[in-house]
Amino acid sequence: MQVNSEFKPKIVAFCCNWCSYAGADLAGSSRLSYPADVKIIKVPCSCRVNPLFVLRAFEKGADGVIICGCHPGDCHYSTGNYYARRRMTLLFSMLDYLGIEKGRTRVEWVSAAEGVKFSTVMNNFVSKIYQLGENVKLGDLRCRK
Amino acid sequence: MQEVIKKRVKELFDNNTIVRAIGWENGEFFYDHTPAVFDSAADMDVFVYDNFCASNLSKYLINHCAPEGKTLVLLKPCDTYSFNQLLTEHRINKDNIYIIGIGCDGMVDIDKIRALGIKGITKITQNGDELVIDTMYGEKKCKKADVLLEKCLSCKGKKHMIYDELISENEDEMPQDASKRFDLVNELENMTSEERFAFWQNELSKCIRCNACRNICPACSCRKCVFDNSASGVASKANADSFEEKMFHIIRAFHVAGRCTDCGECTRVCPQGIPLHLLNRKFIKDINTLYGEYQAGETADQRGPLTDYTQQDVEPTFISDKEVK
Amino acid sequence: MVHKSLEQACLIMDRSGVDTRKCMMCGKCSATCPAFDEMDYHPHQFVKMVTEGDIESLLSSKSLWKCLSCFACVERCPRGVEPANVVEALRVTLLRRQGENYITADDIPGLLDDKLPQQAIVSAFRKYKK
Amino acid sequence: MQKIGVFVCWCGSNIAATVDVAEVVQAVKTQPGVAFATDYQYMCSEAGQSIIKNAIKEHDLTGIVVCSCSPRMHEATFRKTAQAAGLNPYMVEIANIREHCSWIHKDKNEATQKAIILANAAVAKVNLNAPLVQGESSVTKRALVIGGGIAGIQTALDIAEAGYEVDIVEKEPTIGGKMAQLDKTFPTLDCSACILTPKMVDVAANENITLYTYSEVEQVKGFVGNFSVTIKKKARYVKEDLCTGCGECMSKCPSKKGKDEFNCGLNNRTAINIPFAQAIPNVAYIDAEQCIKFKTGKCGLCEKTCSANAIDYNQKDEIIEREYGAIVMATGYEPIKLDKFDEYQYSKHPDVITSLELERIMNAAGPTGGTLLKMSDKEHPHSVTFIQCVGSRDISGRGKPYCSKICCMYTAKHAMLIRDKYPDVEVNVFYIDVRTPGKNFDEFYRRAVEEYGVNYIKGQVGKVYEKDGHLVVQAVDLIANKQLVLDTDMVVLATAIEPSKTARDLASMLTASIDTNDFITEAHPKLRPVESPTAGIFLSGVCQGPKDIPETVSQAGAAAAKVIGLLAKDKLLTNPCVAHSDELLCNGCSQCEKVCPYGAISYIDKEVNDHGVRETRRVAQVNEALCQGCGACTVTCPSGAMDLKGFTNRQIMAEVDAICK
Amino acid sequence: MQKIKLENINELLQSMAQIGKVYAPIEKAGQVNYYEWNKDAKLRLDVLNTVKSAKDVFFPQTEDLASFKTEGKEISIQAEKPLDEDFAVFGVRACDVKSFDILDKVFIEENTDEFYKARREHGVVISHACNEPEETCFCTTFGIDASAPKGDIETYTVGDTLYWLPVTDKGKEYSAKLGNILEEADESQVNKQKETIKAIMDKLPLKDVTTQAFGAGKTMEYFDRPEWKELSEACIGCGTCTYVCPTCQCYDIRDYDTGKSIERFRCWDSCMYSDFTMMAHGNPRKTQTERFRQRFMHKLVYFPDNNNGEFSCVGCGRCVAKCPISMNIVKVMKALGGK
Repeated sequence: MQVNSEFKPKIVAFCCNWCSYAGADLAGSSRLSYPADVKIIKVPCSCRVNPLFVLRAFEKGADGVIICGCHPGDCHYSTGNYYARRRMTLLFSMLDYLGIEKGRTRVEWVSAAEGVKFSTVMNNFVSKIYQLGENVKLGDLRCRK
Repeated sequence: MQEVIKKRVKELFDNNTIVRAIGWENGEFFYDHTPAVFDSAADMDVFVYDNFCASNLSKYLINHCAPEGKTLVLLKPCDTYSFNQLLTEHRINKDNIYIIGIGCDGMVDIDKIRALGIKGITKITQNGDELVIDTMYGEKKCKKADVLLEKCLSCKGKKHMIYDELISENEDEMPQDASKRFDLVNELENMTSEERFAFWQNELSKCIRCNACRNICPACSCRKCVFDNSASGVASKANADSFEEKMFHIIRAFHVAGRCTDCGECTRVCPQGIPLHLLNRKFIKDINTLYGEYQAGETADQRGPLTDYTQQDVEPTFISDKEVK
Repeated sequence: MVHKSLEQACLIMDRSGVDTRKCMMCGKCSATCPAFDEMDYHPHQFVKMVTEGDIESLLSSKSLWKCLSCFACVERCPRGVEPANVVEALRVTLLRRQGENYITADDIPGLLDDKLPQQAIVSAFRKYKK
Repeated sequence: MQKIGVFVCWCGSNIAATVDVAEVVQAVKTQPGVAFATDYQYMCSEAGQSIIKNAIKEHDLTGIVVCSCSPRMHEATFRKTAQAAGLNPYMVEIANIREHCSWIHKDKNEATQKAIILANAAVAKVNLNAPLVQGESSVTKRALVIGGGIAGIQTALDIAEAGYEVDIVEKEPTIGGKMAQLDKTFPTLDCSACILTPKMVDVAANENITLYTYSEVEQVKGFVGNFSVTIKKKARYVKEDLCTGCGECMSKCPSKKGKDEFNCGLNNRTAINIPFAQAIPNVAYIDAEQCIKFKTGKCGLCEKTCSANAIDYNQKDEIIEREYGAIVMATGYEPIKLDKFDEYQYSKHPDVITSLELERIMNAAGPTGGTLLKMSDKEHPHSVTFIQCVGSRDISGRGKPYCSKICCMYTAKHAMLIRDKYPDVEVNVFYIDVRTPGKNFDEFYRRAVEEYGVNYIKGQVGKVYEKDGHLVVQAVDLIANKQLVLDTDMVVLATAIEPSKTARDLASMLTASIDTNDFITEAHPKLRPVESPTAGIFLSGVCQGPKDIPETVSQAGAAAAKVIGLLAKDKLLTNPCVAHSDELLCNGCSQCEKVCPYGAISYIDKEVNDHGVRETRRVAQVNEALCQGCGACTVTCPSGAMDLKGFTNRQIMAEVDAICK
Repeated sequence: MQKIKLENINELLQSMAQIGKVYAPIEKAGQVNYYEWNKDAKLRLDVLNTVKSAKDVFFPQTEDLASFKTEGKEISIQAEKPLDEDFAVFGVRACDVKSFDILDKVFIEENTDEFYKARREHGVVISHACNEPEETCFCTTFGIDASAPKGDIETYTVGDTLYWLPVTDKGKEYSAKLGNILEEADESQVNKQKETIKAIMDKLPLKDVTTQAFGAGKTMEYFDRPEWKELSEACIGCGTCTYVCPTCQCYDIRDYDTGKSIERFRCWDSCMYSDFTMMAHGNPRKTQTERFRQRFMHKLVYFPDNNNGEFSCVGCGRCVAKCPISMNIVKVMKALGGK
């Protein structure tokens, strides 16, 4: 895979308010760095993430989308991440089926105490996206003009 | 069969059990039957039931189950799944509906007969498992099994899931080999990611966004589709870029995931011959393997797999980290 | 506890369809076992030994052939461990190994006694020699 | 179009050292909708807040974005600031440029560019924000406790003590529950009745407490602060206000074949009955199935005997409807049925008993008057064998997968009591593990071994059988690696406990979630252990999970404290970031209802006017007092009818768009 | 008249492609539509009806109109320019050729649509006669002769040979640029073929469908007919008939936000859709019956009203073949026009 040194990926991270967003805060206060390509959007719960949002991000030019929520069993709303888990599993499987690179989407469970994990997860995800390069299969060409 | 049904429906009109009936009526040719609403026993004269009644009538009931008198509907076995799913979702009211479950031994695809090189067809009669085809150029024959509609190739069996009465001769016939149902999905899954992308790009780029797949689909019963709703922020009317048809078809498949009964109407009506059912069937296959066998519409009031969960469900990383082909 | 052979342990778990790690060492299998006193290793020990990968000791144990396969342990195990199935898997494992059989030709004279039908000896020899 | 103000905080050097705040200000100024932008050293300081307030007033801002630390730090602060300046607090968005930007990046240019994008995303979101108002709902100052065992009693007493009215619904004719059946309690060995009965009397005497015994909850409607509950008070055929509890009727009653439930069916009772001497209310009831008057129409002896004229054969079930602000589940437990454990002979041999039955046998008010006797021949036993974990920790399907938690301790208690009273009796306890976490618990167990000579044998019992007229126990001693075959006179089974059968139905009425074992799920396993995820529903005692008496009482108190906290409020402020259904788009398909963890969604048939088309439709309605704003429903809704205020589809997509620009 | 062996048709197309883009019936994933030809394309001159009609070439399903570039709060507008290069559309059947006349009335005659007009001016229409009309064909109803299509250049397939006849000046000019790839031929074969086709057309089942009952001035006669309800009862409100129709000309104008600019484009719309001509109070035609009536009244009455009696249908039969529920203009005409 050719790695374009000019390539600056756009990565959208949906983080649930109660665990993962706080995990990202902890990563920040612990000064655990991860690439600036990652931009976080706060949602109340991973179950708030509509597959439409994921596709929308790709449409508008994102190169990777990652969704972070509380660990299964620890959801602030008790069951939200269980639904998110099924939805995203099926969505990712469908994207794979359509021939979209699997590595562009990911779900990770990060608790409020896991600053280190948050940073590791983001570092790994970003390096994966660098490997995959620009998202050409799922974007709207008009946004790339 | 047609005459038995006609007689029975007329009886039900005559004894005031029903005030209207939904069935099929004769078209211009022998194969272009139109779904029709009959308002009286006399209307039923043009009723038809043969190898070309593929339309799934269950969705019409959304607009025809108002309380002023019962509506009769003729449902083939596969249509009853859609009916149950609509019941589950409170889109229809069984109290105002009278179902005659009618037998079916598969519906015929006129295009497949034409593809055999048979032209100028004027009439088709069935003789056992053989079709006798009268054409402008003499009589031709073919096996019915060779010219069935795509949706009939993975028949769920001849048993009706719900009915008030049955007019059927093959109710006990078992479904065909269910393992074949996912053959095409498997085939796609076994391709490389690039091949799959090329396949779908090629198919979906034909899409003209006529919305026939959506509007015929009994699961797509939204009063207003998000793609038609300018306030939703995702409305779109045409494929102005290769992305848009993907967005539309992925989201449509996702919205019906766990609700799609695999009735195959989407593929049947697509004017561009896009195998849309392969999207729905992929979700069905994944649901079956990941969350346990589930058939939408088998009974009413089932809890769909996407409104359910177990604590031990597989993680999405199961997909993301699967070996890349 | 040092695991002697995890690989072997997995093989037996696979073969028996039993996850021995579910065992909580309550001993109900041994308490139930009608052949307990005949055995050098007892049912609860089988299970523990499989978990630890100590398969070789089991394969050369007398107990392996003392189990009556009455399935009382299977019936009563609160953890669904099914010790009798473990025994069966161990037996099969042994049978599948050529040349490491329980009976060798040299053992036979010593085993002979007047009450034992010769036919049984011959057939046992055939069966366990392969 | 909004007029948005953007306020970029330096956070001293925390942000400003890595992010060029001036550049951020310049960049956001070019964004559509941004009417004002500035930076300041500490936005959260009073001076910083006045900059915001002044800008709001001066520039007529309709929304603000503060680029600063995490919203978890100061979102509340800035919302108050906005409110003080007359702006709706929900017109505030925070761009987290400290934790998510300056603190993790080193390259100033990179961090600045990211900060600009985060600010732009927040601007894009605020552009679509709408003012939100916290809803208010009233609170009915009365609580309902379902279940009158020690958990329910303690919760009710604590609530009543705080001055609130509380009702107890108990399905049995008396309160007291399981604790009333116990003889002694561990680890202090004090008499259970002696510590429980004063509490029961307190309940009866407390003016704030209303008791509905022999009653069941039929229906629950409403939501936190405003529950409406239908209670069925079953006919006792005895007027509660007249009966004095003298017991004359019981001595005359000729029907003596009913199993005495209070004594676990070990003896019989009369058809008209008071379960035990200290019952509250101390009022008789008639078991119509046993009563000769009901069966044949003849008899009527009790009516003739009753000097208080309390008997009323024509009494009917009574339906009571009451309003409550909070509901406490205290439905307790039952020992499991042992029909799947044939190997222990429980159903075949009268001398194989459960621990609860032993409690009754040891109790002075029990069937043997407190003397340890074999139930088969009423002879003194010389050897008693205890078997632990009968049905607990069992994943074979015959029992329960969990540890019942109380058995180790009560068995130690029983063993000790027997050895104390009857030193001639040999006591063997077969155990898998002895679990004694608790104050003075392990010491208690060791005393049983060391001072009272109880034999603890590690290993399970394989089977119990009868041979030559006595019981034989076949077991294993795992330490000695020996199989044991022991003669014994009595076998006592430490039977697993399970939630009361009523819990499941009640939970569905209350829309409280329940786990696979029928225990009611708590809102958070660590941080909210006495609340159900459904607001206004609280958990007390074993209905939430196995626990002993001290734990139950502390949880009961905790639940009471939560209830008092709720009832003390005059109004409940609801989270304004709740789901909302657009009735013109709603299909009424019920999918959202299925994923709502709070039961906040219901359906009504409503006449709508859809651009001139008038029709009655089934549409979803969100109860804003119940909705917690998770958003599960919004994704389930295919038509997009369901949206989440404060996190609408459009707002989130605007953020996505801004980030992907 | 000129000719070329069909086996050499790729050479012809190659030469044509050197003059300008060539659009032709090309098969992709099992379906034939008009796509730009290249040497790897699978030409299907034998297929009677493409799925989308040839109108897609002159009036494409989507077409960019303007771009609004945004730079902070600044907006600059860039209008798209009409097409400025010659192209040819090859293999157009008689019915589709006729449809261009109908579209011209809408897009050129009164208010001129510059985008459409530029395409018409730059496009050479190369028609192709129908050797095997199908049972769904009823072009004769509208006076169209499938055996002799109009166009700038007429072409005919007879046996293994394609005959080529430039008719208009534009056609002749275009042919001249092709050099000598085509050889001269006489018309006898073609004339014989025409007779054969006419004989087949006389046998077609829909040959008797007539427009006599319809036309200008009949709004009141048909508007309130009870048949509309029955006919439309099964209509699912999709846009298939509209999008495969060579004469439907309605479009919607939409904006797309790319983040850096707003792209304004138009795309086909369908009067069958519930969101067609949406206004603040909703769709002016609230029921599917009204929408259904609109489509057929437009083709059979309103359009003739405004265009000297010309119907807005060419009898290509695409809607007859493609309607998911097999309802179509033929059934409507028979039901309303008396049998």
